[in-house]
Order: sequence, then C-alpha cells, then structure tokens
Amino acid sequence: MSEILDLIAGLLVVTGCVFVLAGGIGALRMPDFYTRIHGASLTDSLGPVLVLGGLMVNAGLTLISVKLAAVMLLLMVTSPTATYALANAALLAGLKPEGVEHDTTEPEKPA
Amino acid sequence: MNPSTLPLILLLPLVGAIAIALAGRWPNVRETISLLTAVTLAVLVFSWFPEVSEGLRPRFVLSEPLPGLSLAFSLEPLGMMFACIASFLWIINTIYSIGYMRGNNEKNQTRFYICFALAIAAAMGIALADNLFTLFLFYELLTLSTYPLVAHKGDAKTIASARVYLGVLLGTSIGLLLPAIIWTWVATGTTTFTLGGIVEGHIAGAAVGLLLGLFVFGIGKAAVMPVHRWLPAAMVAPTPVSALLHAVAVVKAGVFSITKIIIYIFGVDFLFNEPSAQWLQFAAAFTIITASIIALYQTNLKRMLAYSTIGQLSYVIMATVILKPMAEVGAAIHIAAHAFGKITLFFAAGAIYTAAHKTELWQLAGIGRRMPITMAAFTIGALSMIGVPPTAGFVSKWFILGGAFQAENYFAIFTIIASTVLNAMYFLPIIYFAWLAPPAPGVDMNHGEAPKAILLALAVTSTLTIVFFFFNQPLLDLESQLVESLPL
Amino acid sequence: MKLLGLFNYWVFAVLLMIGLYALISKQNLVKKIMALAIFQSAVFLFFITMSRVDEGTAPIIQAGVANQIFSNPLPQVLILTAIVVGISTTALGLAIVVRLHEEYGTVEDNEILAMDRES
Amino acid sequence: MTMLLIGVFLLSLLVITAIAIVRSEDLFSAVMLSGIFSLLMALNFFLLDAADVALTEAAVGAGVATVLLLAGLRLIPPKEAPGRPLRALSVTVIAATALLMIYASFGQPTLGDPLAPTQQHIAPWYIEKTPELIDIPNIVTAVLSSFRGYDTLGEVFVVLTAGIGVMFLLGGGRGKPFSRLDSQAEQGLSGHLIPKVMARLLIPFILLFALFIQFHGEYSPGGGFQAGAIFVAGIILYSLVRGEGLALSVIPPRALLLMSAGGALLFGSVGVAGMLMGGNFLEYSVLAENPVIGQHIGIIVIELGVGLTVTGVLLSIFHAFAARD
Amino acid sequence: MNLADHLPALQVIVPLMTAPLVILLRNGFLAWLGALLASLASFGLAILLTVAVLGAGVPEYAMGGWQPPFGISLNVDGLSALMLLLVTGASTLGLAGGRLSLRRDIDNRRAPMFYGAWLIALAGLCGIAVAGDAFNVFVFMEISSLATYILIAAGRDRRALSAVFKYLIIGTIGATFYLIGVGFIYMMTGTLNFADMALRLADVIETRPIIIAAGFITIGLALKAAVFPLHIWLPRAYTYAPNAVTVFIAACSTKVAIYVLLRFNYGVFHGNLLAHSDLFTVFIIPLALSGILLASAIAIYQGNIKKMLAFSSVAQIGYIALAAGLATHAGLMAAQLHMFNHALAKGTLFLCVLAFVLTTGSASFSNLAGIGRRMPWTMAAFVIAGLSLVGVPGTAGFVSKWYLIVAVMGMPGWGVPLVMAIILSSLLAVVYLWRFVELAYYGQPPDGDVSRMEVPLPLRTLIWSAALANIYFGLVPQLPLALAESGTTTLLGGLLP
Repeated sequence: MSEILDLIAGLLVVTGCVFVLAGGIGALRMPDFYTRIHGASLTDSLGPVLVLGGLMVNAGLTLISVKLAAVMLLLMVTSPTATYALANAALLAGLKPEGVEHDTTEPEKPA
Repeated sequence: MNPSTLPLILLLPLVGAIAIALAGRWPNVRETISLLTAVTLAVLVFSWFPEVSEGLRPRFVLSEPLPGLSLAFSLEPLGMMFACIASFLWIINTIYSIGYMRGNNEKNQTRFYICFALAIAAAMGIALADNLFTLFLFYELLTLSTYPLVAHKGDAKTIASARVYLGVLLGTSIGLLLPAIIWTWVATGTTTFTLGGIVEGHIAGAAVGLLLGLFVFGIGKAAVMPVHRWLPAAMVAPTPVSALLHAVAVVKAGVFSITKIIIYIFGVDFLFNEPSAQWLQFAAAFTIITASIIALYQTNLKRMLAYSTIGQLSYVIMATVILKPMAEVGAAIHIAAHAFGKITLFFAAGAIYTAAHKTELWQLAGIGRRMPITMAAFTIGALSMIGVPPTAGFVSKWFILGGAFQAENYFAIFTIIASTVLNAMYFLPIIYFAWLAPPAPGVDMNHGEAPKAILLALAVTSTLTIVFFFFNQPLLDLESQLVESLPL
Repeated sequence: MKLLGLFNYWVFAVLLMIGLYALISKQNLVKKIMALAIFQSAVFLFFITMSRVDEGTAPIIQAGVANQIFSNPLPQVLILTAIVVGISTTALGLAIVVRLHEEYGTVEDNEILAMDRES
Repeated sequence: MTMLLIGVFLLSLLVITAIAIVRSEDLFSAVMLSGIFSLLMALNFFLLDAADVALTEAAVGAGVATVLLLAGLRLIPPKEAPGRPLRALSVTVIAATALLMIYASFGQPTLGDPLAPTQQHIAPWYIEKTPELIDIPNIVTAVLSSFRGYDTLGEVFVVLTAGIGVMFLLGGGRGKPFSRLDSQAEQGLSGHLIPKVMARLLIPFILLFALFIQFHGEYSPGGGFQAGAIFVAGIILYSLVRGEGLALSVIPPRALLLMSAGGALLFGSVGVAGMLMGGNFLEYSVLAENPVIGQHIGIIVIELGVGLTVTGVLLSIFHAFAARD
Repeated sequence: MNLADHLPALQVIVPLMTAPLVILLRNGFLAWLGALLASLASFGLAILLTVAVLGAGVPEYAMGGWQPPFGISLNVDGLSALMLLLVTGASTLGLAGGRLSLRRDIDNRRAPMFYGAWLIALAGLCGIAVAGDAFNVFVFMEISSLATYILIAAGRDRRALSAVFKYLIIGTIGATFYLIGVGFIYMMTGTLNFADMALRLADVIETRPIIIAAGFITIGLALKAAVFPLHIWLPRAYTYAPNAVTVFIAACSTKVAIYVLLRFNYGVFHGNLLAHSDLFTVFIIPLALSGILLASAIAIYQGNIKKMLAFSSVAQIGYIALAAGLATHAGLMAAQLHMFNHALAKGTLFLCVLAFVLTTGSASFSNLAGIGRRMPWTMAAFVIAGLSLVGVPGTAGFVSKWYLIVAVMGMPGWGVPLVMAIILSSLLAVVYLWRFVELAYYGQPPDGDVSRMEVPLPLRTLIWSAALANIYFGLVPQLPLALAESGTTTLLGGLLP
C-alpha cells in the first residue's frame, strides 16, 4: 500500500518539477514580456501545487499535510495576484506586446 | 619673615594687573594703582634683603603637579639681586611710561599697563624659581605677557616683528630649553637648583657640552648669537617697553637664568674641569665682538643700543664661564650695572623721541644744547657702557677682568679689552656730536626738554649709575656670599 | 571533505570582499548602501557557520525527545541583534541619501564632492 | 553530505547574486536582486539550523529592507552613472583582506565540527541550564531575552535610534511631513479589483500570523522582532493597496511614535522593576516568587516591548519615505 | 542590594531611559531641559563611580543576575571612570553651553528628536566605557554611532550631510571589522567576556585566527578612532556638525574607540600573543608619528577655525596612539592622561568657537578677524585652552606631554627622534594657534566695527570655568593621575614592570 502511495507522491513531485522547469525555460525563451510572465506564472502556480500535493500524499493525514494545505492555499491565492499586478504595471508603464500594430489593450480603468 | 609669604611677591603684581583692568576707565586711578603696586612690590622685595644677606635661604613649595616636579620658590643671592633690580627699576619705568604714554598719547594704554604688571610678575617668578620647572613656567609667561607690549602699535610691520620676537623666544624655549630640562630630569631625577650642581656624576663627557648648548641657546632671552634676532626686531616697541626688555626684565631674565643654571645646575668647578664646555666662552666672545661691530654700523639710535645690549649680555655669560669666584661676582654685578646704564640710555632715547621725534643718529648733532639734561644722562649711560670710572660699568668690568686674571684666561681678557675699545668707538662720537657739533642741515631744532616725568626718571637712573660706583657694598656682600658658598 | 568544511568561510571572505570592493569603488550612494548590506550579511554567514553542529537541530527543545544535539544558540542570538543593527543602518543611510539628493540633486559621490569643493 | 552539497550550491548562488547586485546599473533590479540575496541567505541560515535567524533575515532582509529601498528609489534617480575603472587602492585593500581571510581559514575548525571551542565552552551551559532556569523550549529566545537581555535592550534602542534619525531627517526639514496625504495620486492600487480583494483576504491572516510569532516565540522560532517585521509587512501591504492616507488614519504618526518610545520604555521598566525588587537590572527571576515564573513574565513583557518598538519604528520609517515627495 | 551597587548599570540606563521620554515631548525647550538634567545626572553618577573606584573599587555588575561569562557583566576600573568623566562631562558642557546655538540650528519641531538622539549617543558611549563583554561593546558602539550620525546631520550646512554619509560608511566598516575580529576570537575561545577571553586565549595563542582577529580589531577601531591615514571622515564631520555637537563629540567620541583598542590590545591580547606588543608597536607608531606631524602641518593651512581644530584633533589622537603604542607603563599613563587633558582643552576651544559663531555667525578666519577685541573674555579663555593644547607648563596639556616625552625617552633607540617629532609638532601647534590668536587680536573686523559684543554671562561663566579647569588640572593633576595609574595597572595586569 505504502509503496503505491510513495509512487504516487514521487510522480506528483516529479511532474511538478517538470512544470517548474518548463516555466523557467519559458521565462527565458519567450519572445516578449507578456508571454514570459505567462510562462513564469506556471512556475509559481501549477508547479508548486503539484509538488506540495505530492508531499501531502507522502505525509498522509497528519498535521504536516494540513500545514502544507495551508501553504498551497496561500500560493494559489497570491501568485496569480502577483502576476496580475506585474502585467498591469507593465501595461501602465506602456509596454506593448510583440506583433501588435494598433494598440487594442487598454489599462484597466480604476473602478 | 615667614617663607610662606614668598608667593605674595608674585601675587601682588597679579592683583595689581586685575585692579588696573578694572580701573581701566579712569586713567588717573589706573596709573596711581600701577605706581602703588610698583612701590609696594619694591618695598616687599627689599624687606627680604637683610635676611638673605644674613645667609638665610627662605624656601616655599606651592604645589607639586608631578612627582619630582614642584612649583617652588626660594630666595638666594642671585635671585635676590635680580628681584631687587627689577622691582626697583619698575617703579622708575612706571613713572617714565606714564610720562611717555601720555606724551605720545598712545592707545590701548590699559592693556599696556596690565601686560606690564604681568611681565613683572613673571620676572619675579623667574627670580624666585627654586627649580628648572618653575623657571621654565615663568620664562614662558614672561614671553607671552611681553608679546602684546612689543606688538603694541598693532600695524602690519609691528606685528611682523612681534612675530619674530615670539617665534624666536617660544621656538628656542620649547625646542631646546624644554628638552634640556627633560634631559636633566631624566638623568638626575631632580630639577632643583642646588649649590655645586646636580648633573655631576650623571652626565659626563661631550654630553655636558651638548646639554650646556641646549640651555644657552634654549634661553633665547640671553641673545647669544645666533638667537639674538628677536632683540633688534623688538625695537618697534614703545620706549618704556624697550627699557623693560633691555634693562628691567627680559634680557636680564635670560642672562640671570643662564648664570643660575651654570652655578646651580652644572656647578662651577665641575664645568671648569669639563673640556667639552669650553666652547661657550668662544661663543660669548664671538657675540661680544660681532655685536659691537654691527653696532658700529647702525644709524638708528635704538637699533644701535639693541646691539650694544647683545654685546653686554654676552659679557655676563663670558664672566660666568670664566668660572672663577671673582668673575661670578662680576657677572652678577654686571647684570645690575648694565641695567642702570642701559635703562638710562633708553630713557634718553625715548626722551629725544618724545620731545623732538628724532630717531636717527645724524639728527642728534648739537642736540645737547637743546636738551642738556637728557644728553647729560645719555653721556653718563654711555660711559658706563664703556666702563669708564666713576660709573657702574667700571665696577663690574673690574671684577670680570680680575676673575679672568685669576683664571689666567687671556682669551677672555683680550676679548673684553677689544670690546671696550669698540664700545668707545660707537658711543664717544655720538656724545661729541651731540654736545659740540652744529645741527645737521634741515633738522628743526626748536624743541625743548622732554616732559617732567621722563626727566625725573632720567635723573634718578643716571644718578644711580654714578652712585653705584661709590656705594655698592651691600650688593657686593650679598654676591660674595655666592662666592663663599661656592665650592672653590 | 575538510576543504568543503571550510567552504562557508571562503564564501564569507568572498562576499566580504565583494561588499568592500563595491563600497570603495562604487560612486552611487544607494549602491554603497547595498554594498554595506552585503558586507554585513557576509559576517552574519560567518557567525551562523560557527554555530552549526553535525547531526544537530535548531536549538528548540522538543518535548519528549531525549538527548538531542543542538546547534550553538549563542552566535544565532548575536546575529539576530546584528541583523537589526544592519537594517537600522540601512534605513538611516537611505534617509541621508534622500536628503542629499534633495540638497545636491545627485546621488553620485564624486559629483557631490565636486560641488563641495567649489562651495 | 547532501546537506553540505546543497549548502555549497546555495552559497555559490549567493556569491553570483552578490556580483550581480554590484554589477547591475539599474538600481531597481539591484534592489530586487538584493531581495533574492536575502532570501538565499535565509535559506542558508535554515540549512545551518538557525531557524530564528532565517525567519528574521527573510522578514527583514527580503521584506522590509526591499520595501524601504523601493520607497527610497521613488525619490532618487534609479539609474547608476556609468562606473569608473577599478581603483588601485580598492584592489590592494581587497587583495590584502582576501589573503588574510583565506590564510586564517586554514587554522579554523571546519563546519559543524562538534569539538570546536565554540561548542565546548559556553553554549553547552545554555543548552543544559535553559530547561531548569528558564524552562522555555526555544533556547535562542531564552538567551536572547534573558541571558543576554542587555544586548537585546541595546538592539531595541538601535532600532529606536534609526527611527529617530529617519523622522529627524525626513519628517521635518523641507516641507511638512506626510505632505502627500491629500493628493489623489496616492490612492495606491485601490482602483484595481483583484489586488483589493486579495489584500482584504490576506491582511487579517498576516496580522494574525504576526501575533502568533509574537506570543509563540518562546516555543517555536520567532519573537518580538520577527513579529514586528511581519506586522509591518501587513500594514505596508494595506497602505499599498488602500493608499498612504488611509493607512495613516488607521495608525496615525503620533501613535507610531508612542509605540516606538513606549516599547523601549516597557523593556527598560521591566529591568528597573527587577532592580526595585531587589535584583540586578533585567533580572526577571525576582519578578515572582518562583524564579522560573518570573523569567516567563519578564520574557513575555520584553518581547512585547520589542514588538511594539519594531512595529512603530519600521512603520514610521516606511511612511517617512513613502509620504515624501 | 542598595543603590550604590547599581551605579554601573544606572550610568547607562539613566540617559538611555530618558531618551524615549524626551522624544515624546513636543516642546524644544523642555526637551533640552530633560536632556540637560539626564546628562547632569549621569555626570554625577560618573563622579560617584570615580570616587568608588579610587576607594574600595567597584564590584563587577552581572546584568540580569547571570554571572559572566554566561551573562553580560559591567566592569568599571580607573580607565572606565576616566572615560565616563570625559563623556558625561563633555555632553553636559555641550548641552549647557549649546542652548542658544542649538536653538538657532534646530527648529523647535525636530528638537525633541535631536535631544533624544543626543541622550542615546551619551548612553551608548557610557555603555562602551562600562562594558565587560566584547559583543556588548559592539552593540553600544552602534547605538552611539547611529545617534552621532543624527547629531552631525543636524548641521545647517548641506555639507554636513555628505560628511555624515562618509562617516556612516566608514564607521560601519570599522564596526563590522571589529565584529569580525570578535567572531574570530569567539571561534577560538567560545567566549565573549573580556576577562574570560584573556584566560582562554592562553591555550590558542599564536593561532592564525587570533592574529587575524587582532588585525581586524585594531584596524576597525583605528577607523573609528580616526588614527591618521584613516582619519578622512573626521575633519569635515567636526566642521559641519552643529557647534554644540562638535563640543560633545570632539571631546570624547574618538577617545572611546581608543579606549576599546586599549582594552583589547592590553586587557586581552597582550601577554597572550607573545609577539603582540611588538607587532602593535610597529604597526601603530609610524601611523601615529605621521599623523602628529602631517595633521599639524595641514592644520596650519586651514581657513576655518573648526576645521583647523579638527585637524589638530587628528594630530592629538596621534599623540594618544603613540603613547599607547609604546606598550610600557609610562606610555599607557601618558595615553590616558592625554585623553583626559586633550578632551579638556578641545572641549573648551570648541566651546569658545561656539561663542564666536553665536555672535558673528560664521567660523571662517576672515569673519573672525579682530574678534579678540570684540569678545575679550571668550578670546582669553580660548588662549588659555590653546596654551594647554600646545602643552605650556602650568596647563593640563603640559602634564600629559611631559609624561609622553618621559615615556618616549624610555624607548631604547627610538627615544631621541620621537622626542624631536613631538617637540616639532608642538611648535607647529604654536604656529597654527598663533595664526588665529594674532588675527583675533590685531586683525581688522570685516565690517570695521570693533564694538564689544560678548555672549551672555552664563555662557561666559561656563567657558571660563572650563578654561580654569585646564589650569587647575595643570597644577593639581592628582585626580587624572590616580585614575590613569589604576587604569594602567588593570590594563597591564602586572604583565609588564
């Protein structure tokens, strides 16, 4: 039984790492800023979630996994916000996406 | 008297100075105070005379800042004499300066009188010093308190000369005298003046000569060449100050210190048998001759007198380093004799300046008819400088020569003779022209005598110069104690 | 192995030197402040390295666990204090830089020096 | 061994980051890099079993320091003038220091050597005595606040001094303090929905966590200073999202000043209380009949003092920078 | 325990605890008053401590009741008492004399902050003087440094800011170096307590880390003490600080660094590191000498009285370092005496400068010409203190110079040239001081107006009492002598004859 759990945990962690790696490469290789943060956002959303999930499976139903859940929740809330703020700031700074002739993107007006 | 009253001698002029400062607003009060201070001080000092000549040596320790370094006072023949001369001449000098300062209505008179009093206090301190430390302290104080006097006029030229004055005196004292004192202290562990000296057995050989050199040139006030530059520079000062410098306090303090150091720090017979110390008399001789020759070429009266002083000071040093009892007495007495003679001369010069505003020698031709009293005094002073009886100068020269013969020191004898001739060569012509020659063309001659106060001072000093020739016994007795107490 | 054991100390030395170099040669005052921070945190690393013990844990006693090995608490305490000192210095320095910029209009050391000279 | 290798890896990253900080001409990126530098440093500390220090470094180095630098950069040009070539003086100094340190390192005990003098002399006493004398699990807190409480007092006053300094330099002088409060520009991100909501969600938790760190410091890593830093982080987030003015109306400057001074006074008065009750300065054992209880009281109170001062000072420093134009 | 046993702690916490109260005040005058009272109180405490030291001696004070080396201890000996007198005295002098000029320099709203910083600086310096623990010294060094930066930055001239930034950078480097040194020692001994260190170093003497530690500590503290080539921060910091602050820091801040230097090099290393005294001597004496001569020479060419005095401070620090470097009993005596006397003289001088600037508004020579005639009393005090600085007999300066020269004479071989150097620099001191004195008495005021304009009587009285202290301690130096004597014995601990 435990072997299976370990196997699942390992798989989750590894896939997580793969996503993080992909995100890293994306952040380096993508053509322009917006696509880059798109890549980068992967590293702090999906990647960690998988890794933490793996660890939770590994830990089983203990206090530790509760803590890990809390951490996961936090990450899922904060990192998209951070990415949003980043992109918005870039937009406010007037950074144009690659290959856009006439500017369709409008910075979100304050409500 | 109780030795603990010794510090009064210093305290009195200091109190006087403060009183003068407070009374600055009312000139009459101010000058009365300075005169009073002068008189009381003289009385106080002379009241010690009998005790000291009976052979007592009052001593008082004020404080001991560092172990072995104390602020202590004591009276012994040399110091007694110096104190007497300084305090007595100060009275006359005060009278004179009142006349002079008013006559030339100088400014900042209060500062002048304050510094004057401070200078006397310092001189008293030097006279009473019981050890090198105390001596050094008051030596510096004297320098600092006379600086404002020298710089009195306050214009650029005066300031420059005053800078020379301060630079030379302070530089030599800090640069040479202080190391000498420290050396003595480190070597012997004490700085107290002791009969027979303290260095014997601690320092020997060439080091003695070196130490002597540090002392002699460190005491720039003695104006042994080449540290004499300050004296001509100080001629910018008003005449009473020159008198103070030359006769009352400053240069006298210099030679007094050297004599005292040779007698009480080195010890006469120790030095006599120390070949490395012999260079000093050659230095003295050189100074005497050179100074006299330079004096020959001076055209300004006061500058000439200044160089004459330089020569006369080295007489004292010469006499001291003959290192024979008689010569030591001669040295001591010459301090007094020269004081009377030179103060007369300077008063005369000042009188001429006040009355006729003449400073150059050639202007003096025929002035004798206009200012007979002044010129008479001048003549007496000059004769005393040359050493013609019946003047004070003769007495001291007599003793010095006697000492030189005792020591069979023919070099010294020759030097003294030669310098006498030179003195005669630069003084006699002035006297001759002043009395007999017709006025030089273009010099206005319609002026009378100098103010009364000045004349009074002149009269007193010139009379003293004569009187000293006949009546010098008490001083001789006092100083011969010095000789008797000296281990021969 | 022994050499690896000294690696921390070398890093400490290297960081210290990087900080010092920047302090001396950089003209920008903000850069100087950052360099100061690097300089100080190198020392933190130095102390914390001292406190480590093999097989040790953080010096917090867990109930019921017997004879644990703890790493040395003392250097950690010292560094807690030192970190605080560091941030305080940074804050004060930054404030001075801001005022300097208001007074001189620049934060380059050499330019400020030049202005001082002529004034 | 693995730990050692991970350590080596992280340390190398540290060095690289440091070089990057020095080299980057854009000060903004330099600030970001220094934040990363602090995080890496914190990781290293954690690897070296220094949990409290790691927490502090993360909170202060990566958090507060970065925010302060950014706030400062708002007021000064963020570009560095082209650097000049390396100076001979600096190079020699560096080289000399370098050689010294490397030279010294070979005489030193290696990492984690249990026989090193540091592990022999005083530390064992702390580890051994803490349970019986003070009886709190976190030995670091014990040493920090009791055995070397005097240093901590000093630390508090260092912080206070920094606060005084910044308020003295920026609070007064040119223009009136916090002069931008009325201006519309300072509404922060309050117009943006997502950050606003998120902040509303997060801030309570942050503050809660701060309180946890504050009062749980005797049992787990943490204590007044870390708590203060985190608390400040929360408020700063608030003022970023809702604007300077609102944040200041929540905790007005005067209150901040009171907190700063009050915390320090609290700490000191505990020491004085020890004096009055017949002990030495900062001797908590006399605060209660049972010395151990006394220690607990003392530690809790002074940690509170530390927390107050740190919060007050760091916040007023942040406002002093953020509100200046 | 009665209050007397708490003296060492009170010495620190009285000013330290007053500071937060002061910054809460809203009124500049009240803040000043509070600071002055606290400073006076700590001055009184310092006097009590001195009496105790000269009497039965002060027992070690264990902070928090934890015995050293586990807790932090406070130790007070003659040397500490000397430093305490200096620090508290200087602070009181600066606060009492600086009221008027500070009111001009610092606007009422920021005043409480300023006086709070002043008290914290005072407390920090006191803390260093009583500390018996190496790291505690670091903490209080930082407290005092940070506070001092604030005080200097309060100067009205914008150059104060650039000066203080330089000071901040260099001071922090110095402190960090010191910390590194302490770290190395801790690494090899496992302790931070001075006394314990001295004991435990015996096992690890001559190991590389200890030698490096000695190097780091010496250089770090030399940076803070502005020993000659590391003095670059000092002149401008002193010049552009508010005058009252200059009175305070010029008298004591650098001295405290030297104090720690002495503690370490003699209390801890000396006798453990066998060759150490020689290393230290060889390292410090050339620096000290060049400092004495060059700084005095530079001082001659200054056109600003404060800058001139600042450079003279660098030279005087050279004297202290020189004396300390001799590593002999006489040398240490001289060093401590000179700390005391120089602080006395410099405090008085800067107080006079404060008075000048108060009336004329600037410290440049051109502006101060003829000031001697306009402010005769203040100028007279200036001259007295100046003489003490030169070392004229009868003033305090002479005592320490005498000791210094005697100590130097004791050095085999070095003696004569060193004496020459000292004498030469004294002459240089005469030159640069006289340049000003002459200008002050005979120069023409810029606006030709020579009417009297003295500072108010209280300030004049203060100045004069400071000046008279210079003379008093020149004639009756028993107090500093006794303190230095006991300090020397504790420093050398009978290691040297």
